[in-house]
Amino acid sequence: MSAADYTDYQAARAFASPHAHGGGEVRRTMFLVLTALVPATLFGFWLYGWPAFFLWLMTLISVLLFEFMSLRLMGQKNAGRALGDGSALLTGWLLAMTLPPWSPWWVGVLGAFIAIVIGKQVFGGLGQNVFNPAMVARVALLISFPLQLTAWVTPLPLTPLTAPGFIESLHITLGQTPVPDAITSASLLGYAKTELSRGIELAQALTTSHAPQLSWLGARAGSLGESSALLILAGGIFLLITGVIRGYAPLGVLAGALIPAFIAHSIAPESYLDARSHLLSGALMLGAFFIATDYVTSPTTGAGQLVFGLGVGLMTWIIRTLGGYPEGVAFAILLMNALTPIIDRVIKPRILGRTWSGRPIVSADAGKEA
Amino acid sequence: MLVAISSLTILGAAFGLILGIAGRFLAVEADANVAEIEALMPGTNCGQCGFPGCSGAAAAIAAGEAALTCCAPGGKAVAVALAEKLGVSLDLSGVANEGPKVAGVAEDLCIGCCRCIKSCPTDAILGAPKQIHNVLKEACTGCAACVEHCPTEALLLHPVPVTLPHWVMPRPAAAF
Amino acid sequence: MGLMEKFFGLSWGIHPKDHKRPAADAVTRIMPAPERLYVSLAQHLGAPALPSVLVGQRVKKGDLLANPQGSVSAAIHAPTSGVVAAIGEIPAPHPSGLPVLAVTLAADGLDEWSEALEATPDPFALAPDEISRRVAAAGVVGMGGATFPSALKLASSRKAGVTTLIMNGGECEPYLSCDDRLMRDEADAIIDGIRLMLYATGASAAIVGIENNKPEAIAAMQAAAQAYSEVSVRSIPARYPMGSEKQLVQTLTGKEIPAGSLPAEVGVVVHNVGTAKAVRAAARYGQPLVSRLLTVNGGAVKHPGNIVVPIGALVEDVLAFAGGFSATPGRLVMGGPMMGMSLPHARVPVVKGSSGILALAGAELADREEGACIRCGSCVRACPMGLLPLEMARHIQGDDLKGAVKLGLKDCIACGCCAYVCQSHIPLVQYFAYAKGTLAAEDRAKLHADATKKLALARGERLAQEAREKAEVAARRKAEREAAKLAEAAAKTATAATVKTVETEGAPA
Amino acid sequence: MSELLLLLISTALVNNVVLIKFLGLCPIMGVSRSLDSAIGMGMATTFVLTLAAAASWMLEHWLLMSLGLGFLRILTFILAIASVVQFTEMFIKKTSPGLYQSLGIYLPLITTNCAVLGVALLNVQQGYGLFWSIAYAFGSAVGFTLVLMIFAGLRERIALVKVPAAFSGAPIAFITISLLALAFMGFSGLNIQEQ
Repeated sequence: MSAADYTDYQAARAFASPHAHGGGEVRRTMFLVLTALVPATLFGFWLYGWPAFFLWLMTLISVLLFEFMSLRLMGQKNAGRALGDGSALLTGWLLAMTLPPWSPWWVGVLGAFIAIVIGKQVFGGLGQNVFNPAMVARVALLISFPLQLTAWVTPLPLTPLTAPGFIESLHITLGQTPVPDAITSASLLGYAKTELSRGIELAQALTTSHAPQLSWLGARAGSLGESSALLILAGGIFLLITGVIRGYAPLGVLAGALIPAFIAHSIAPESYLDARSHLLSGALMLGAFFIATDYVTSPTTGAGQLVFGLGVGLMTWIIRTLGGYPEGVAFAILLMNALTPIIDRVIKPRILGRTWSGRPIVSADAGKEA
Repeated sequence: MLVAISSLTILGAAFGLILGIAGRFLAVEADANVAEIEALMPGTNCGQCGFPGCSGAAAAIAAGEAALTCCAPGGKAVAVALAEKLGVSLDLSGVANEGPKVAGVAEDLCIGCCRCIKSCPTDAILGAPKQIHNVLKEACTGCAACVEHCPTEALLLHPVPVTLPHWVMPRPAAAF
Repeated sequence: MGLMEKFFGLSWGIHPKDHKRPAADAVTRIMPAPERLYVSLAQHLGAPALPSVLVGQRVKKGDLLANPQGSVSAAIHAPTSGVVAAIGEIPAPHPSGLPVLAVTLAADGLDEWSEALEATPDPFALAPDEISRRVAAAGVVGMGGATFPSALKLASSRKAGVTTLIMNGGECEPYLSCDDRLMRDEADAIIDGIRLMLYATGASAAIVGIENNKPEAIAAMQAAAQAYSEVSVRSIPARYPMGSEKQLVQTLTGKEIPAGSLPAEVGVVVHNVGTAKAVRAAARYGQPLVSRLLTVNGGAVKHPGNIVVPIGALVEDVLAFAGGFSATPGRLVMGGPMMGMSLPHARVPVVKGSSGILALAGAELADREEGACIRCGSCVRACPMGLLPLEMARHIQGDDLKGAVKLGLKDCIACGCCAYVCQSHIPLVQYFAYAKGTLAAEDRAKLHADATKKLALARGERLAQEAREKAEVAARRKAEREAAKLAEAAAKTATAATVKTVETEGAPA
Repeated sequence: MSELLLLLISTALVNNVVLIKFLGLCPIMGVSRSLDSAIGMGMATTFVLTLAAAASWMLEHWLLMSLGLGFLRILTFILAIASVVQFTEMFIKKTSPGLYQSLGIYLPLITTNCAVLGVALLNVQQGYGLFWSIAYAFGSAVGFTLVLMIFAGLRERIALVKVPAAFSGAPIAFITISLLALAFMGFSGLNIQEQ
């Protein structure tokens, strides 16, 4: 090109600064979160067999379908492209990870509908919802179908012969074969709650042979993504390192749940579970790193996120320990989601040159001139 | 029956008495916010709202007889200010917000009749009989009072031209 | 970045890819005056200058073209010798491309300096106010881009009793390297200028803050400043927007400038290093500001580098001198990529505040359609002012400008960090610029309404007065008429009486 | 003391008057546009609820029961509530004209806030003493205020969001509060007394 070609340049309109961009993309962020979920999910498939995979697939497909339909209904022309941002996929994935792995197919489909349509799209779609869609779906399902949503199975890895085969698994997912009683099992939290309500002390209840066991790796009854605390933690650390999430909310959740658990257990070990059981049970780890860090429904400032996390942790412990439900992460997240606008209103960064209350600061040198 | 009636009567009387006493102590004089409303109006008394001047319109608005959007020269800004003052929500869809305007004289049409000069509420038109008139842009409110009085349609409203220091970055066209 | 900082995101600002080299390392070139120069009359903060030449008049380089007008304004001088070809409107170097008044100069190619320059062998012998006067006469303005008349800043600093002079060598904008180049090439001249500014303001010490991505400039400046204990050169972390006044003062002195106040409030004043050089030229040699060093850079530029350009040269001439394009540019920008202005086309002139001309290739722009905010909070972390850009934008999108002001819109310095990090490509700065502009227009409309209200009131009074006078006149007339009538009647009776008398008198006669 | 605290928590959260008992939805929908007026409304309702509960307890025990006029209960309670509301309205008009203006019609409508009458009637049903009646009413009012504030915060955010036209306004508000009720169900069965 010659120097004279500058005349080709024609700006169509006034462009606002800045004329450079850092390169961050929503799509990339969502992709990183999905990547962080992969190890725990794969391990879950191995642990619970084909039915878990079918449920996961079912949920993801229906989530994409509902998202696409909603976008089209709202008149979005390139709904397909909007689908590509991966946010719906993430919602569906997170939902699938909190469902009992052998749930029938309609649990996944109904959950996807609640999450995408009621939890997200009626508010205007991506970024506009006030509650975490996956948790809305999870709670709505739990309240509507308590039986199906607490039917945990003991891990039956794909490899052993006792595990259901491909076809048999299809039957389970399609709801034609009920989950045999022999392989259902209570989660530790549910077990502890039941035993306590029967008047049996924890120390005694947990030492019996049929008490659920705990392990970092996650060979225990539970949902797809909740089982392996270690892999979830690894995913969380991956997100911290890639800068997708910050440490405030996870720190808050863990501290908010474990500190009261530790104190209560120290005072009355016969009626309160220890901190380790709380950490490795249920969705605490998943909630701390993947759900409490949801951008849309949590506060924007670091301090706000810490408060949010502490609230989630504390509520989780309260509901687990004192409430009617054995698991409280989903409820705790929704409750703190509801408080997020107020947290955001109260906790704001200090504006440079102003006091916390917004008045200009008084400089130390101001008196000197007078 | 009698007990019921009498006890209810006594009860009602007692509560009424308490409220009456409280009403005496907590009395509030009705605030005259007509003046406050008038302060928000353009104050040029152009009469386009159909009321006798801005004070008349303010009184009508305070009494709830006029729409908050009745002021043409004030446009959207005055309507919003009024809504804020009165604490009511406002439907702005009916207000045309074409931006500020000023009157201009088409010099080939002006016959120098001086009628517009008399109609201008802010003395923004200069001229003498049989001379072409001119509008002082700084003093013109764009109220259009002069337009009606011009026999030759020489007076027209034009949008205020955008100048470099007054240029405003356009609002981003939200794509989603 | 430490691990804690990464996990918890504790620092303000951003670390953009700086793109400063190889332009910063290229040898400075000097551009001769092109055939025609378009010297804008509004190239400083404040009122435009008033032309003092006539069309057809012959001027020499450095001759006065326009006088300052009003309290905040600056003089404008001829950038080369030649003839005034026109005084009229030309497209302004501004995103809108709206016209601005300018003096068009047809260069004669001789580039002769004016003989009327007042040189001084020892400016330190002059009174401090005399230095300010010479700086004002030379039309020096802030070279960092804000273009505030420097003489006013020198004089007001002296009045406010400023103790520390902060010299801004941060140049935190990516792509730009003109300050870097200037400090490497003319460190001694800059230090001399700084000492003159210290003298003019009465400040006791000067701190030159240079970002640590310019080691050559730091070394050159430190060597030049060695002999003067009152001037210290400090390396500061490279981080955008380190070159912003409030952030620079806080980094160098630890003092926080109160919102809505000048740095003088905390006893400092901030000048650009380029201004120091211009001050020196004005005070020592009486040379007015007629050319400046600027960076020509960007992915579409064939030979990026720094060029000394006469004020008023067209951007297209500068780009041609620099060697033209290697690709069709996606956008032309005057200034840096973070805060610079997009240009409508290349036929706009260089002004005193032009620190760079960027021809950015499409790939560098990363323009995307605006998406929905996902509240990721990146903008909150990046904002150097501690604002909540996402909330402000949400209010502006919902037409609640007052809500945005409550959140601190007026404190926004438009640095662009928020839009730079935004994953959803929301043009946050554009929202804020739109809101600020609209609010300013509303304020102007309010002033206008108040003024016209007074006029209407005066008219009402006048009409009342006229009516009163008319009534008085009418009353007086009536009274007069009645008096006349009475008098007439009286006269009639009198005459009648007289007649009678006469008659009676005459009767006997 | 701890019993009192438990009663307060249980009435405010576990048996929340709005989200679990579905009482007082009218002001929840009407005065939740801004957090500031929601706080004002919450305080006014707290005042009315507590005072009305005390007044209705006295009427119930000292008048209706002694005279055997149980069938007049609703009538007398409404009378007492209306009087308290009237008094509150005068008081707010005097002390805070801005709040008075922002609450608008919803202030006198506290009279018909079914939470107020509902709590007074529930007190009778549960046979609480005067002190516990007041505590129960206060706890309910705190729960009401809490939900009103949370909901106002959510609505302030939703107001700035591009909700599809079919759902904007009341529909999205109802969806939001239903999801809030869903979240509050987590407190159900919160078994504080036993532990």
